[in-house]
Amino acid sequence: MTLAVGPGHYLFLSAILFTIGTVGVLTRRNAIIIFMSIEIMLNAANLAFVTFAAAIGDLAGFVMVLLVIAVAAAEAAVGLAIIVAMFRHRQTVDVGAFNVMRG
Amino acid sequence: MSPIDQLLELHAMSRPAAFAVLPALVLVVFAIVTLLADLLELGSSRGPAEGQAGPTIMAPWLAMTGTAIAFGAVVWQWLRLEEEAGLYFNGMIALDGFAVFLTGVVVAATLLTLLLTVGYSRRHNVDLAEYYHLILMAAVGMVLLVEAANLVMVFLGLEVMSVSVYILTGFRRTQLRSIEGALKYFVLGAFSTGFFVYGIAMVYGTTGTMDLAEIGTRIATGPPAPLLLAGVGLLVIGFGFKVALVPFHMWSPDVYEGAPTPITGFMATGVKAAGFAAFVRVFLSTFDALADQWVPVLWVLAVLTMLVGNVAAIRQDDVKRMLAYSSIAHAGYLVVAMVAHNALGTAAVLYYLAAYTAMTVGAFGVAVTLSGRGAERTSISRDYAGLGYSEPLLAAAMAVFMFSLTGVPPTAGFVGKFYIISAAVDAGHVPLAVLLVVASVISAYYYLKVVVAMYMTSPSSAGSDAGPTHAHLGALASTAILATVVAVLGMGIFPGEWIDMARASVEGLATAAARLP
Amino acid sequence: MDFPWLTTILFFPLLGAALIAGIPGSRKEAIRQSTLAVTVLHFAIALPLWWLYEPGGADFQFVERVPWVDTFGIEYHLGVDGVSVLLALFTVLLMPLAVLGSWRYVDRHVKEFHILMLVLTTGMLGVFFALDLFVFYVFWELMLVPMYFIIGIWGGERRIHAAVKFFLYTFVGGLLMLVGILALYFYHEQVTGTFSTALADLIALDVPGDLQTWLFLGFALAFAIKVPMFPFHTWLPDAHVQAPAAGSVILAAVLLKMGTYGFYRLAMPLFPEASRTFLPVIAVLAVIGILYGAMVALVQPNMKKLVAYSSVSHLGFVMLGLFALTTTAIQGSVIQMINHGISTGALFFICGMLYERRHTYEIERFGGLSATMPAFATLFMIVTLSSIGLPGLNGFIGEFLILVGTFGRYPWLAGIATIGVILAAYYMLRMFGRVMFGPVDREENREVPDLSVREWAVLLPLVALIFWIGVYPRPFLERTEPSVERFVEILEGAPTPAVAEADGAVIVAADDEPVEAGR
Amino acid sequence: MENLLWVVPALPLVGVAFNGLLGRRAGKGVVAFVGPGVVGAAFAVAIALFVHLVGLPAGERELHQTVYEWLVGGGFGAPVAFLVDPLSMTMVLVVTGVGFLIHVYSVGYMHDEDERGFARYFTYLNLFTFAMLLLVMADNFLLMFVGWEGVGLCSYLLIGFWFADRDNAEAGKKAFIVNRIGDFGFLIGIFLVFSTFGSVAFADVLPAAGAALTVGGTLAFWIALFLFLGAVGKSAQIPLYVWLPDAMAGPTPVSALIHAATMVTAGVYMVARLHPIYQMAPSALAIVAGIGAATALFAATIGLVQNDIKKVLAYSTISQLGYMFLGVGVAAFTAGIFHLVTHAFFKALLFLGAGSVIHALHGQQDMRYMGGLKSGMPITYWTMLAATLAISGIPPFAGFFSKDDILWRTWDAGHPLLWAIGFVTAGLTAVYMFRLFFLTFHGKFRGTDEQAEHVHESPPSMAVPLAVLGVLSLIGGWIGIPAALGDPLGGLGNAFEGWLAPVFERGEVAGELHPAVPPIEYGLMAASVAIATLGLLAAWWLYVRNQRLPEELSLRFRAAYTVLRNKYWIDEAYTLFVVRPFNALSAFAWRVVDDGLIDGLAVMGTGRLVRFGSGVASRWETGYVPGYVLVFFGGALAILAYYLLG
Repeated sequence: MTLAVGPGHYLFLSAILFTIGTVGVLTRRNAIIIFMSIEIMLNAANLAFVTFAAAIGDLAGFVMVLLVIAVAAAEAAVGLAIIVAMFRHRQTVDVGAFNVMRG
Repeated sequence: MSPIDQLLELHAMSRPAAFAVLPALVLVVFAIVTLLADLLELGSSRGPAEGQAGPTIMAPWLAMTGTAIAFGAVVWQWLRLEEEAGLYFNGMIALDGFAVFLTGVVVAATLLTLLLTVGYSRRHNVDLAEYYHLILMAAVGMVLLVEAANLVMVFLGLEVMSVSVYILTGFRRTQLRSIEGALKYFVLGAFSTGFFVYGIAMVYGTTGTMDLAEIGTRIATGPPAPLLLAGVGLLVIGFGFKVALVPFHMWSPDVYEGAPTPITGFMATGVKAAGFAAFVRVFLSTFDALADQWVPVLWVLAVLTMLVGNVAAIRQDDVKRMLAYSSIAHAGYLVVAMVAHNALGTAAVLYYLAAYTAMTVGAFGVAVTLSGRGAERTSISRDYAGLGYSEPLLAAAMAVFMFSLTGVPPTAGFVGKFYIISAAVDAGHVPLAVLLVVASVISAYYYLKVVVAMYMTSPSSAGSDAGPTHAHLGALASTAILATVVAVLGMGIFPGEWIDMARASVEGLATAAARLP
Repeated sequence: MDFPWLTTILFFPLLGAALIAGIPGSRKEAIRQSTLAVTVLHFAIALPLWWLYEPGGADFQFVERVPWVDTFGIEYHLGVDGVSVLLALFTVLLMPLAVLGSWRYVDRHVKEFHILMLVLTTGMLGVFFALDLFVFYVFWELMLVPMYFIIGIWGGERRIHAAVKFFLYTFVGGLLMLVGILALYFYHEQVTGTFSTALADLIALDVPGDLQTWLFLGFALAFAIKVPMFPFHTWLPDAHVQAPAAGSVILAAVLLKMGTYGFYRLAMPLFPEASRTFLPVIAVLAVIGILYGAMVALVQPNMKKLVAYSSVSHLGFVMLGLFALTTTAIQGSVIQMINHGISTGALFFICGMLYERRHTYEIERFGGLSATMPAFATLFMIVTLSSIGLPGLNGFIGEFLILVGTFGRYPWLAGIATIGVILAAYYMLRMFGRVMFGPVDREENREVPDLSVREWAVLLPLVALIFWIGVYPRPFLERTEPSVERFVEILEGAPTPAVAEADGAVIVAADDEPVEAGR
Repeated sequence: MENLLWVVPALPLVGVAFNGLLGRRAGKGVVAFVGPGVVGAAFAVAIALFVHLVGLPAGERELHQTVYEWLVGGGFGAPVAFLVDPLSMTMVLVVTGVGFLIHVYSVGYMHDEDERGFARYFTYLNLFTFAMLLLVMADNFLLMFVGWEGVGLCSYLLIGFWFADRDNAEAGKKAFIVNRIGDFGFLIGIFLVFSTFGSVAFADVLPAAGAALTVGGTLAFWIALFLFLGAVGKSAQIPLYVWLPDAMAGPTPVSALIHAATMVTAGVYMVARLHPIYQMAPSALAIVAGIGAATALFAATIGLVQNDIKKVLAYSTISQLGYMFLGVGVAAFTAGIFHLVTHAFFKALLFLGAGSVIHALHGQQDMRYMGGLKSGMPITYWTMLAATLAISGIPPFAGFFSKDDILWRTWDAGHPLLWAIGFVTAGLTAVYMFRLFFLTFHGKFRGTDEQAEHVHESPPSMAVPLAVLGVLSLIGGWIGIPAALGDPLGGLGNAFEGWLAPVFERGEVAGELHPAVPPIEYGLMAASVAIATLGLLAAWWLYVRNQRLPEELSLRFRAAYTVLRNKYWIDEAYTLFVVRPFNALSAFAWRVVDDGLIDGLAVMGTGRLVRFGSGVASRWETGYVPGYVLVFFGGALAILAYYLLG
């Protein structure tokens, strides 16, 4: 029995990745790990794009992946800067420690 | 035509193509120039020691000039719209009334923000060239978002805008609140981006294209696939985050409070307007055929947003936080206009965004001028007490904004609400209209609180030992506030022209019930 | 086009306000004098309407019609009928008195106060002049704002509470009306294919029953709050007690009339069928209001609150008359709107005068003032008697026409409402007696000065009107009669001969068309 | 002549304007001239009208004048228009004539007032005359109602004339409010009349009453009854009489004019004026008669034990008004009006005499501190005697003829029980009136020595009116000598009956004008003279002869005495069962319904609810990022679930 790997599998994997990322964001309090989880979510989307683009035979999906990667890099730069600034204030990267503003 | 040829043609950038993105182009150029000019400044006389970034002199002026030119470009686009309307850059950019109108709104919001921020930046030590650069870049993102005719462009515009605003939020990096705001905005923003991108993927997967018009034609045939619906849902979530719909609004009070006040105003108006532009274009035009699917969801979101936003706002004492909740509520009103799902509602969105921008920028402008050196005086009960007598003109302007936000004639806010309610009633959503009314009445309570503080209390009775608040009203900020007052009253007393413009702007957009009065 | 009387009258106060804005705030006396001059001049400009208005016709007069918001079919559309011309003239007359009445009362932020008064004038007149629903709504809300400030800035201790309550309560009704206006507007478009907010166009519509009911309820709620009808009245005592004298005067004399006027001008003619359906409900509420207002007034320790509740009672009469749907009763209601303005306005002036002297509204803090202030006592007595509807004074004219007109349709309700006449005497005379009669048992009441010239000038015109309307009401009644008849026609679908169902001689003026019985 | 009707009420109105606006500055001398002068002039005009009227044929004695259209709205219309026929002429003469005398008397009585008070007094008194003239001259219900309420107003103002005393002001207020209760009935009556007849003009309504109403019909009954409620209030009958005793707080001439001679008789006039309606409602008439009789007896019993001289007179007035209603109630309208006229003479005189006494004693009103005043004030004494004899029904004084007429008619109409009540009351009247008379003028003076020294006869301005009224109390009744007694004055006959006949001709069956005199009439007449004499003697026995006896009696019949002393506790009962519960209900409406339910629960409760919601909403806004993410995710999940599962 051969394992035929089709678009469905990739999409399934993508969904699993997305879920993993989401759960990561939901459950972790370390800013860096949260950030990494978000990267997983974006990559899940990328996987979906690639899968669809290949299935349809359309270039736009691949282009989109490139753009998402670029944007993710930009976000990473900004995100890490913010995390550094956070750490300077509180000496922690626990996002739960930052709740001066509420109500 | 091969991809290579296409690419070449793109580089050639025929005049019409450049014309289509002219405002964005101008903004980009000036954003870069702003940074470069700073290098010159650093190298010359006033550069402080240790290579620290120092206060800038030229950047605000460059930025303002650029934005003013960009606004001129928008006007030019508007005047030549009939000849030049169409799709550009391989269908990436749409030049239509809708885009030009909202480009005008976001560029105007940017210009007003710049006018307001100059004095503020000096007082709060954020007058760095990067600050102005980022404002311009955010504006570029907004313009692209407004003009986007392809989901790729939507994503790109959204991210250019968002990333710039993340940084702007945290720009007062020595302030914990500023950083905390940036953190919250960033974490939730990035999270929502994940949903948004995944949504685009789903739509792309089921329709095979990311071109908005093409998607529209493809989904018009046959029942929607589950994956497409999931995509629609994910996009609702993504946009819902950007325009702060309940329950995706949690970030906004904290972020608005933490951000530098002019930036808060910018977020509340420019970011929101651009977000709505894409939201409306995608849902009312592209997903028009799926209206039966998304209208109920947006109905619920609208009600939740209006009620939660307004109800939560009534116990706020921080004017920025109050305006944050207020801006959530106004997003709810705008969604009501979308739910109406007719041309009237779409036009109402445009008119309302213009009106809302004027009054909200104005209100934040007043808050900006009140913030002293280092201290943001934003407590309604303390800092606004007796303002009507210590700063009569400024308070009068604030009162106009508050009444306009409440929706009292003869202000722009009233006409806007009138417009939205009429769209809802016309579409048969009378219960929704009634809920909007109820929400408005609740909102009156907290807007009036500001008026009460300004006119009906005194600093001493409010228990403030700081004495009456005085404004830092430079010529620029005064101009901005005056302009918004004139706009709010002008659009309220003579709404005809504006309504006609909004109406003309939505003609290009395909909507189901294109029946306009 | 003829001279734009209404526009001139409507916006003249704003011009005045601009003028006042130019005077430095420290020159209080100059501001007061200028405002007085502006309001007197305004009255002089408006007064010709009294003669220019043709009493014979039922059509709107001095009509002005200019497109405003073209796309929506909204027009700047003004005009008056016999009812609105009287209410507007009365409003304009009241303003100089209000300025005089707050000459000493208002000493903080004098400039702002007078500017707001002038803006308020424009707002009120706009409501009376509007013949377009959008215009009506704009002015309806517009007048809220200055009044809100007047209560909130120059009011008493709990002024903020009162001002906010006033604003919110009225605002909620107004917005629901707006929804109603829009629904009607789109229905009109559905039927005729054109967009219009003109009153006449919308009245001409034949709105189906269900829709009528809902829309009527929307409008009725807005107006019922403003009237205020039981049980939507609780903002009124707060607003009245807290408002400064002039604020209370205008609130009572004009703003409350907006509610009844709204019923007369919009709610009832637009939805005649629904009006008829709800006739008994509103009539019963009106009667409850009459008795309830009177009873609650009876036990008030605070003069202004007492007068406020008396307004609830008096306006119950007006509502009862309107919903009796007979020419006689509605004529009574219309004249009673003015009468209530005069007598309650004067009562609030009087409260203000006492407050200026003694800084309290508590009835118990007075006593025996007749001895120290005889002239004041006389005028106060006349006003009190006007308020309790003594024949020969104005109050009786309205109340009697209302009751006799209602009796033909609802004998029981009219009969019960008549009890209100007894109660009015009870609570008003109780207050008058406690304030003015008895021994002067408090030192501080011994030295209060009698009326000043300024105060005479405030009260005399009102007292003159009290006698005029009481003794010779015809000039008023004949101006409103054709309009009222048209109103009844719209509501009944056919002219109704008042209450004179039975055969018998009907006394009417010699030069009037005799009303034929039993048509 | 017809066009001059307006002059009669206008003259007092001129007085009102003058005294009210200029009186204080003009000074007391001028006011003392103008105040009575205008009423005197009105009386003169009234005489002229009377002469004119007499000169007309009996059937045409009816003058109308419409001054202007007053209240016109829809189908309703009422002009200011006057009607003078024998009935209203009679009233006009009484009002202006007796009124004039009392005005003159007041000049003396009120001379201690300062300019302001003096002018105010005459302003009110002139205003009263004006209103009263409107009431009696009105030719429609509405104008009559104007006068009706107008006199009530003046009553209020004059009772509380000395307002510095809170009791006076309260008494005035009570009078007004109780009157308003009656006026409520009057108004409903007018509404019923208008809805039945489509008009409120007497000329339209009264002739049509026979056609529009059915005898004994419900409508007729209710119209009559509601109108009668007005009369009950104004004329102080059971159950609304309570204001009149308190009204004695006003200056005594006011009591004489308003609360004895004129205003309180307005109810009687009204029933007489509207007799065509009442005749369609026999059961209503029976109620009128019943209430009249009951009031007569009831008030007389209270009058027996009062010590305040004016209170005695007040209850006596209530009692006499009861007689009048008894008269009109048995459809003896002429008799009722006749008694009204004679009563105006002698009761005004009694009050003025009492005023004279009070004046002499510097405000003392308690008869226990009077006595023996006969010598000091002879004019007062003799005129009072005449009035007392008149009210007691001793021939040939005025009261005898009118009272006897009523009693006879009652009997004749077949109401022996009512007659009996009237008969007993006649006896009681003699007792309490002579009690008053003896206690005041006979025996020893029981006041302070200082008072005794100052006892003096009143000045001429007071004495002359007393004298005139004294004469009238004697001869006033001679205009209505019953046929039974023949025609002693030669040619006059029962002139009064003949005079009013055109008005009541449809009321009293034709031919009854000169009926054959049944023997029993003489018997009844004798009986009533006897019982009056008996009463006189009893009073003499008790209060002159055995002065300690009354006290012993009061001890022996302690229960009865206590009940009477406390006036059957009616005032207290009203307070307990009407006023207090109503006030409590009002307080409940305010505190519980208004403040608690409507405002507290519904209005402010909504506010509190929103505020509570605000608390909830902002508690969700924890500031805690994981929490935000969770909410976000929850929303996202809901939307996705909606799309994927729903």
